[in-house]
Amino acid sequence: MADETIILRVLRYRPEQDSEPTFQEYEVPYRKDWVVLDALNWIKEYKDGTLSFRWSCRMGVCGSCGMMVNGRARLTCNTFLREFYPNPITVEPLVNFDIERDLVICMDPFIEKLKRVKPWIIREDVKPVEDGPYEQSPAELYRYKQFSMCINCMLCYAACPVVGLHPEFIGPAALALGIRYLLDSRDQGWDERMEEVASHDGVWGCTFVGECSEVCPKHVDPAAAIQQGKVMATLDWFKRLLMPRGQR
Amino acid sequence: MARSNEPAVWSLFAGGGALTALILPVHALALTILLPLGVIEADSEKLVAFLGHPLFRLYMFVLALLGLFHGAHRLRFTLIDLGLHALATPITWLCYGGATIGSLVALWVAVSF
Amino acid sequence: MAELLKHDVVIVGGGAAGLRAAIAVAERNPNLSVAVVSKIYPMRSHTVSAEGGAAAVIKANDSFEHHIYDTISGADWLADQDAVELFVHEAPKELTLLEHWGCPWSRDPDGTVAVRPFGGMKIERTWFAADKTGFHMLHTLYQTALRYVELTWYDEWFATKLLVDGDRCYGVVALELRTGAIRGITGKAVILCTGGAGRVFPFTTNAITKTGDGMALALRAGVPLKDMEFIQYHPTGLPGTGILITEAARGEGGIMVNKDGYRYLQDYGLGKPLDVNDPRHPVKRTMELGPRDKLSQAFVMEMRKGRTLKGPYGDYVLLDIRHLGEKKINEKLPFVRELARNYAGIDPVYEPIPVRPVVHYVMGGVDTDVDGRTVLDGLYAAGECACVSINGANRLGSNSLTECLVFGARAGHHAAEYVASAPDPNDSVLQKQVEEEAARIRKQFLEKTEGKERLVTVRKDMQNAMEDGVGIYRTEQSVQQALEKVLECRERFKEVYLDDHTVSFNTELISALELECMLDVALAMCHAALARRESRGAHQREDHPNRDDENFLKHSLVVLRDGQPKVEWKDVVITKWPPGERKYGADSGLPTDQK
Amino acid sequence: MRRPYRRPMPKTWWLKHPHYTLFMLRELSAVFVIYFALWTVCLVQRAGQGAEALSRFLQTMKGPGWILWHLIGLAFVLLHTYTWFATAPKVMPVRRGAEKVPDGVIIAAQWIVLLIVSVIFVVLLAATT
Repeated sequence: MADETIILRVLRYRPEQDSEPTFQEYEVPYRKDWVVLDALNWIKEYKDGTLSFRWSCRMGVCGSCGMMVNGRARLTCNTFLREFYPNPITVEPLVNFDIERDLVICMDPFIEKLKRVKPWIIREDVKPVEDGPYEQSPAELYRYKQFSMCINCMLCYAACPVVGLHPEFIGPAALALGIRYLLDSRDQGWDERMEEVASHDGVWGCTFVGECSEVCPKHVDPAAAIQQGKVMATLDWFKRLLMPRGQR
Repeated sequence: MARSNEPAVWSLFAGGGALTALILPVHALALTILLPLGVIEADSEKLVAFLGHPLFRLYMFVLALLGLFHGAHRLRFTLIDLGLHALATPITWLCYGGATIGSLVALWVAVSF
Repeated sequence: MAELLKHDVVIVGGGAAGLRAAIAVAERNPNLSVAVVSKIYPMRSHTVSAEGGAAAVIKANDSFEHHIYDTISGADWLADQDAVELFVHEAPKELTLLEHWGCPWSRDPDGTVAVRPFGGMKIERTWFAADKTGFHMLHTLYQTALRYVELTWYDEWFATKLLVDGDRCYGVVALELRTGAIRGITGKAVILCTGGAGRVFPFTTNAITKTGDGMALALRAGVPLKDMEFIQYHPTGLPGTGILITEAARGEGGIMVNKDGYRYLQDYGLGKPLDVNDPRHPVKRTMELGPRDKLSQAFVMEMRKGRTLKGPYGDYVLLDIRHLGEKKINEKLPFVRELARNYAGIDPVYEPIPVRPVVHYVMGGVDTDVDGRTVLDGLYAAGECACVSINGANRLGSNSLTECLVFGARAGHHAAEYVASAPDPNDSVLQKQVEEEAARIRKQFLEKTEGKERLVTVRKDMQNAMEDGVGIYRTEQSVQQALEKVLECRERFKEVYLDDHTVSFNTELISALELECMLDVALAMCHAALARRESRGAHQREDHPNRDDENFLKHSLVVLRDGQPKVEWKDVVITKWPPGERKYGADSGLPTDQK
Repeated sequence: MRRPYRRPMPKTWWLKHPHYTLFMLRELSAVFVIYFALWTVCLVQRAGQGAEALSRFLQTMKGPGWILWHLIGLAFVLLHTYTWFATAPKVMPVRRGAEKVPDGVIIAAQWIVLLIVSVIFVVLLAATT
């Protein structure tokens, strides 16, 4: 039992010495309650300290350990070895992102996209803090709650072919977040935010492959958010068409 | 970034998608398979009257308009996604242009019956 | 020679405290340039893992007085009462601000913010966003912070040293992970918001990142660490992984039983249990809603009596929430269900959850006043890495998220004022320090050609020494042993040889720098634990089992004098609440007609 | 130093996973939607030329090649219907207060409507001819 092992094929890329990524195989002890991240840590601690990857909370909420496991975008902290044993496991960095090193991807484009949807409450009138919280009924909360659950793990970007084909596409997580704020009863930033959400790079870039929602570990369902965003953008477009400026 | 005018075509796409999802299965089965095979027996004259009924002609036109725009919209994105990103603009013109021409032909057929 | 990266205020850490401080500076003075230096992307910060909620008085049945008393008695009277009073008064404002910024607080049917009870509370006052409160707060703060153009984000930069010129702090030396560049990031004020140090122990709820970096940086700069002997064990972590099962599970009515199905907490001065179907259950400040230190200590006693269950990851007891029913669990505790299913392999709707105490929080930290100021001008600290102190000997659940906001904001505001009058730094002095630090890191790690120690073995030995010697119960002898082992680990650390000698995203180097910090923090913990010869809150000395207000109603301060750690003392601020006996259960002064 | 590596997106990306392939097939259903729409225009146009022209047209359509082609088309149309109905609850979620109406209910409701519409279509066709 203790001697059982499993093979991890890990994509390596060290910018200081490699011209392109190559696979490296590691034999790792197999434990039923180990996740892929445990195996990677075992490699790093005992076999090869040069293997680089991100991780933090190891409980599926910080969103930093997303990788391609056997071709699927997964959080490695809740992907168990037992799902694959005794077959080898292939671990690669998330696709549709540049590789910084080994399993570490470059997050800059994602952060830029996040900013584009203005993920903050926009108010025309700011309520003084002394006047207490806004009221929001449970029903109003549930309108956007699901879309606020995104942990920015970016698995959806790796799953979305549109992100790969058109890097300028704002993408599932950021759009879902933009729509989360559009649906928030406390927000008044509709016009401002719609400029991005309803742009060509926004919801209209989506062809509804739907894979983003399949891989989402938090059931945010960004595909649903984006389709609802299309409906919202369409109603808005007709409203603007029918009503003269300034009277909306 | 500016808002896109995509809603103009997307609403036709969505309308077409909903209409065709609902009606095309029975439409295709009955008219393109069962009718020619004679499973649904039809007298030619009566059939002409049925197909020429203003309501059917209206239906034909709506189906053509929405169906063509639905199809054109999907075709446009599929072609681009298959690697023709560079040709996005001509593809867009071609797809919606085709749908517009098709719809006009349908309108002409419907009106000139 | 690389130019200094110049700003007005440098914030180290991108969790709740750091982001709140950043926003505070930007709001107070939009002309200031603020650097947010974080070793991970801010939304990965450990705030994200906080589950249960954040405390603030908001409901009509509550009062500031109650919150203050709960906090002070929970702290076993070691909290500074002026700080607690101020904290309690500012708490509602801060949580309201979060609400204005979009935090999806759970709501009552009338649209007001909902609250739930937590351990050690007389009245329920914990605001929550289901059981992902920390996650929602962190993302709300991060997203809100993104709108401020005054902020410059140094994401994935690891601060290795404070820049000090004369008697003032002027920034940090930081290593950019992706390039390996070591640069000086300067400002006239530095706010440390680097979080706790749970990773000093082997079994913790804490993320890998919680390695006490800010505490170590301050200690090395001559700033004292306060009350480092107080380590909070959370009573309900999953065996093996240490993943946290929130106190909210008990707040909603979950019960704890031993191997006989017996609610053992009744044997430990925590009151008498009510039937779970009794409408008055759960009773506040009683049984499962006692404070964390008492519950964790009760576990050890049960274990010694042989009444716990045995598992592959040690002894455990059971947290049972089955009687809440699937609907309530899904609505109020969805994350608990998700975590139990994923990592314990059980569905809490149908089976009780195996749990055991797990290192969760460091009550101690960088010694600050209520404005986050340290003894070093220009250096501030807030959040878990600081010790104001409001947590004393035992922090109450759901006070820490609020603490991050209240004191993050205060530190930010004060720093914004301070930089206006502080003298400019001498750039060449700072530049020299940056070069020295860069050279040290290169020499000690990257250019080293031999060494016989592996990082992981030193770290594990340190962690096990701390668990064995400075755990829930300690003695002079056990702490002394831990101290010797930690000192030995510090020696062995010099012999560590890394596999990775490259510069681009060298995570092994970061692990080494983190271990270096942890060794310093562990040392401080041992010294403080040795010096406090009494039992109070989370510090239980079996050789000194009673609280000793005469000699130890004081904060311990560990400070480096000539490189050697020394323990000094500082009086606790007592204003209106004279030290009394901590009472939980029926005699806790609880109204009997609770709803 | 930094030297980020960009991995190219293969042209055959849609063969990499069954979900992507299914997506491509779904999109290709559009070809048949277009086809059936145009076919219907032709049908009406023939009907406009009189009963005989219509009969000839239908006679041609009886050929096994045509029937097979239409059967394939029908399969794609059904794929379109299936996927379209499945996505409706995502695009237009229905809420009753804080509760979301389960996806299954919305999907089932659409199939019931389809059934009713289909029956009406066939009855009208059969009854008037």
